[in-house]
Amino acid sequence: MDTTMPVAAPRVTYLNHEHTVASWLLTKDHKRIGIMYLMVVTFAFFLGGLFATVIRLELATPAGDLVSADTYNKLFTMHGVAMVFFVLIPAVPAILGNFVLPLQLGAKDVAFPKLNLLSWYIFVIGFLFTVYAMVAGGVDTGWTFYTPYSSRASNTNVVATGLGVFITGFSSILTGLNFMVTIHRMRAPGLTWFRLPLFVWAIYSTSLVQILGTPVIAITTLALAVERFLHFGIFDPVLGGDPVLFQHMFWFYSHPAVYIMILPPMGAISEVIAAFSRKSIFGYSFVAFSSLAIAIFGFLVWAHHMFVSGISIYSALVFSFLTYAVAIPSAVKTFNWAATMYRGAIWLKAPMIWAIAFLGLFLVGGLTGLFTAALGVDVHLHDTYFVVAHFHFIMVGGAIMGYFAGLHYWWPKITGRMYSDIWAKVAAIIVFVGFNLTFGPQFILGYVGMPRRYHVYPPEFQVLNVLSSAGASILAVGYVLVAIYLVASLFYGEEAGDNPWHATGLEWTTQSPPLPHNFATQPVVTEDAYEYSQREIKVV
Amino acid sequence: MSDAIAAHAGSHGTHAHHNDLQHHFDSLEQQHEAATLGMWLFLITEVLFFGGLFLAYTLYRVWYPVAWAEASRELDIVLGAFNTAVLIGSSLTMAFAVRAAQTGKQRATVVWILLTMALGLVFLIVKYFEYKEKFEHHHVPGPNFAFEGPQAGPAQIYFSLYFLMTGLHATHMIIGFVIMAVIAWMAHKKRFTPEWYTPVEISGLYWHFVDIVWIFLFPLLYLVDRAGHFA
Amino acid sequence: MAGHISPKSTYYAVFAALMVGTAITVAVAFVNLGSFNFPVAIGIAITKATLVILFFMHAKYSSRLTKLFVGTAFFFLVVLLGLSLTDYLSRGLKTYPGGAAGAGYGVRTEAPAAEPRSGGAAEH
Amino acid sequence: MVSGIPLFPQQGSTLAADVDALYFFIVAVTAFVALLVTIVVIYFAAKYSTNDPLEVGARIHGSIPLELAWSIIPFLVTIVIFVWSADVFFDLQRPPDQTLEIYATGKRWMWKFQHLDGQNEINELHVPAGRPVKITFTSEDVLHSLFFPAFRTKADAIPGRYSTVWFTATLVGEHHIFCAEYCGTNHSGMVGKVVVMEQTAYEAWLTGNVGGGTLAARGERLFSDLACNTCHLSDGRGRGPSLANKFGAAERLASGATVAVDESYVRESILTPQAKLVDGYQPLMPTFQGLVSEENVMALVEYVKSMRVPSAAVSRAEAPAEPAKPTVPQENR
Repeated sequence: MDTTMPVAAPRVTYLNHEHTVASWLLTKDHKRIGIMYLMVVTFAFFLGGLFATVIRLELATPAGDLVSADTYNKLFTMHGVAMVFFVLIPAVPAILGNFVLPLQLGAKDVAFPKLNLLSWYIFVIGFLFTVYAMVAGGVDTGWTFYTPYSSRASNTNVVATGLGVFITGFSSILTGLNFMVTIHRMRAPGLTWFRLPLFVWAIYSTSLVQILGTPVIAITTLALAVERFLHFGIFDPVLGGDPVLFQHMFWFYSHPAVYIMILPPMGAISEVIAAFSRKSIFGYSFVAFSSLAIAIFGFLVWAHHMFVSGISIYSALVFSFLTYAVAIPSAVKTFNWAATMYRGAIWLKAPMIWAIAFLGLFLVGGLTGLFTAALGVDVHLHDTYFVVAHFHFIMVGGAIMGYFAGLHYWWPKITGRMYSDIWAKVAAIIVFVGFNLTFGPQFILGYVGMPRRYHVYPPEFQVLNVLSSAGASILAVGYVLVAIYLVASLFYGEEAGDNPWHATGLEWTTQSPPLPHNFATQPVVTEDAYEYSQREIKVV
Repeated sequence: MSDAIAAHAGSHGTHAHHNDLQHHFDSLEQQHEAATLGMWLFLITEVLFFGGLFLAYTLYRVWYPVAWAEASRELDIVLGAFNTAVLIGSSLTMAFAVRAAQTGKQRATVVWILLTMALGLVFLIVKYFEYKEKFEHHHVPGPNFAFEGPQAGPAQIYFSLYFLMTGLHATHMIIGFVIMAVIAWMAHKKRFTPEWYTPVEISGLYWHFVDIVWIFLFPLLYLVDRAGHFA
Repeated sequence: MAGHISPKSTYYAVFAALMVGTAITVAVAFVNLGSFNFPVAIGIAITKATLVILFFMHAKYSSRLTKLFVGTAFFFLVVLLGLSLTDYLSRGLKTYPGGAAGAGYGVRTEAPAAEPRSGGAAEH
Repeated sequence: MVSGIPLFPQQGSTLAADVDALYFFIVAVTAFVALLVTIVVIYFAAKYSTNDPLEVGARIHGSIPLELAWSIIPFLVTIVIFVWSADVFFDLQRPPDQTLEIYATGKRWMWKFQHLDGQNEINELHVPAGRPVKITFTSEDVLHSLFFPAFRTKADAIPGRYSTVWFTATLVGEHHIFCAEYCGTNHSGMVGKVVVMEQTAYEAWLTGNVGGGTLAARGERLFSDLACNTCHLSDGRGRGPSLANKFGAAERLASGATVAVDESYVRESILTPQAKLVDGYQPLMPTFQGLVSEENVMALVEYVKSMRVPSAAVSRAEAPAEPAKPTVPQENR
């Protein structure tokens, strides 16, 4: 299905057909909007990373000798807010999803291009609110904003940060809505549901979570804001309100939000592993439906964040059981990825190395979830560094590694340039090693009892903390290296060609970088996804 | 969602067959389906948005039935019932507006939308007087809140929820009012045909949804224990 | 694009039903049904909302996908309310001899059992 | 230096070993799965690696039996973990019948402990080894969490209600107390130590640190200082219900419901008296919200508890020696 047309150089691409600043700021092109998200998210990533660096430096010694307690509390709060709401949630859907999804569907654009641009502006306004809150003194409630600390005790910029999160939420909702309609209504002729690339299934499931979950965090932050700002009482124990209700409402979104972060990278990993094994994905329909299952079951488990928060022990029993149910589809995905590699023709290029690193870290992250879901063990582990290590393995080891795998995979399509393969592999290994050194010791720290969000700590925890801080410095080197060679590729990189990985998928049938309207002619799909052995007779 | 409307309203494609078709859609049918689907998805979001408040409401009503009964009696049931009737009436006129657009009666479309807006305005004016009365009686939560008797704490939670729920509902009404003004203007400019009336239809969906929210808010807020079970 | 065009009589009938529903819900509110006033009011509201969704919003004549989405919204609303209430409604259950899980949660509506301290079964 | 790295927390209570056993079972299960998948992936990546970008892999689309196997087997394993962990959880959540009771209050940024015999401590808690201890606690401001890593237990301190943790300490010595729920500036300074002592040493400590009478006696003084006794007459003729023998009974409310009179209900009745009005009495009692500190509320609660006629209140002198391993009582006795 080679629909690429030979075009005389210099080719017209979405990047060079218009040059003015306005042509970017007023663009309705999903590809340009994806790049604009990339800019903001990358900035937020390094901002959040900067906060993390200071946190790890402070924790190198047991005493609070680098920053004050208040500063430390603001640092971990702002690290969490920046990373969760402005990096992890938008990273894959808003950057790669925006760029790749319409291409994979063979569409000219998303269903609502103006709404897509509006989503970006809403995102930026929300981010500016939050940055304002950070610059004007910061916020110290933790990214979880638990009441009554956030509503009564804290004297920092809770309302501004909450409004930033509230506003950004609408960007997330509108993006999810846009993608969902796009997937339903904009597929190319012949592109049936079971021919869709798995990345599309993942984005679809994510959109469902965004649409169903995000409004609840919006109303929760709004209720918190009026409670703090106008002295309403909804969670206020002095009036008879229940602070635990805030946690229910908060986690109804914030647990499924983890799936907003991890499902799209999972989709990207499915693409990368199939492409570099040159093989159909093992158990396509199981991988596809496990995305939907995770999205739906993900809404049934939120109170596993609250086992020691004062909920009824019978309720805890229900939520613990449901949590184990949601673990199964994630396990199924992992086993299918491993099985896909069986008898593949595995081409170990940089994206595949990132994907394999993802597999290793996500495995640890997912399996350690079995500890925190186990009621009897979670009573001890809750709110310790074990939890910190667990969710960083999922969110950074899983989501960010998967994002990088996807970014490396589609980078030649996005920019038309190829980065240095060898440096990309080196960076992947540095990040993998640094990551394990940073967060591995934190499992032990948590098990021996170090609580999270501690500015100073008993001296017997120092050795493990020093190891963790050392690992963080290696991790930082890895991330900076990625930024360097990716930027360098824009200037010195070779022309990538239209399909440098010899991959299937409609996005590889158009030119790199793509045309302003994606395809020269309307693509028509006649076969399943990942049909590398297409000329042979299909046997299931 | 207003953007979804504007997306259809503002674009004049170069395609010869219909100037309301945007370039990235193949047909008006596809464009219409995408727009209505988008609006339904947006309304799903709205359901969960109000859902968080319904959760808080349910919990505290179960915990504090007496406070709920006492605080609810401070609301004016006549005004509440009147406003309910007004909003149901506005849903009827909205349904007729869509029907008029479907059948190509452009003049009638404008008239029905203006009627819808008028009823919406009546609702908001009544709401304004209700709020004003609450301010005068110090029933607005916060430092100046006053409530006779031992139930002052939970009663303040009741009024916090009352103002959040009705305030958000009124905000939706105001947004709906602005959307209707745009749609009325577009209808006046004869922008709709039986082949393409999508903006009228999806704004109608939004308006009906706002009506549905009130259908729940009225009994939940105004009709708690009027029979005096907890008196 | 031929959307479904309902006859005017349908709209008038739905309008009448909604007004009658409003009248009933106000009237019933003044009848003491004990703890049933709340469910009855909710039941009437759900009926009215269903009428609006089916006829005014044309869900009755819409695609299966639209109907599925409407169902999805209410399913997850029920999840939000229902699973939260698994916590709140079971807090009064006995957790250990002589204690419930939180402040004054050990409340129940039926007569106390012969054995004191046997824990409550439900909230009000 | 290396020998100073703690890899395992001390097992300081009867239940710590149970928690650790489950913990290491999960470690074994997860390590097995992690190693299996890692080895498989690395083996495949090495064995099927190629540098020919045009070569394609085998024509395999999946296998239903394999999919079922790796869905059902992990599910069964997680069910085992779930059941086991629920069992441990219930042991952690349900104290035995006869416990040494201690009251605690969290406020930014300290823990205050009150013993029944009147000893008060801040950020330090003395308990005897070998006896079940139950701590009833709340918070005066924001959320806190009372965390005993050596005993593998914690619970959030929530303003407006009581939480409990219990343990039977086994390891004599000093162990950490942490606040595990973030509570502001000095959250990491809201730490203390629990001092586990032999019974005799504990007795000596108690007598050496006598405060102003027992907690119940302090409650009795408050009961008259606050004029509670003018209405709550013990003969039942007062304007308020008699409190004698009330604790542990079931109280019939004006709303027709009944409520079990426990610590939480007594606390609520002092602070929000109208919330659950006793049947047959007028709503006359004023609220004491803001007038009585949480510590004094606890003294009052303890006084109400002591009004039981055949006193079952456990005090140091009359408490029976408890077995080290408490038995969890049956659900309905």
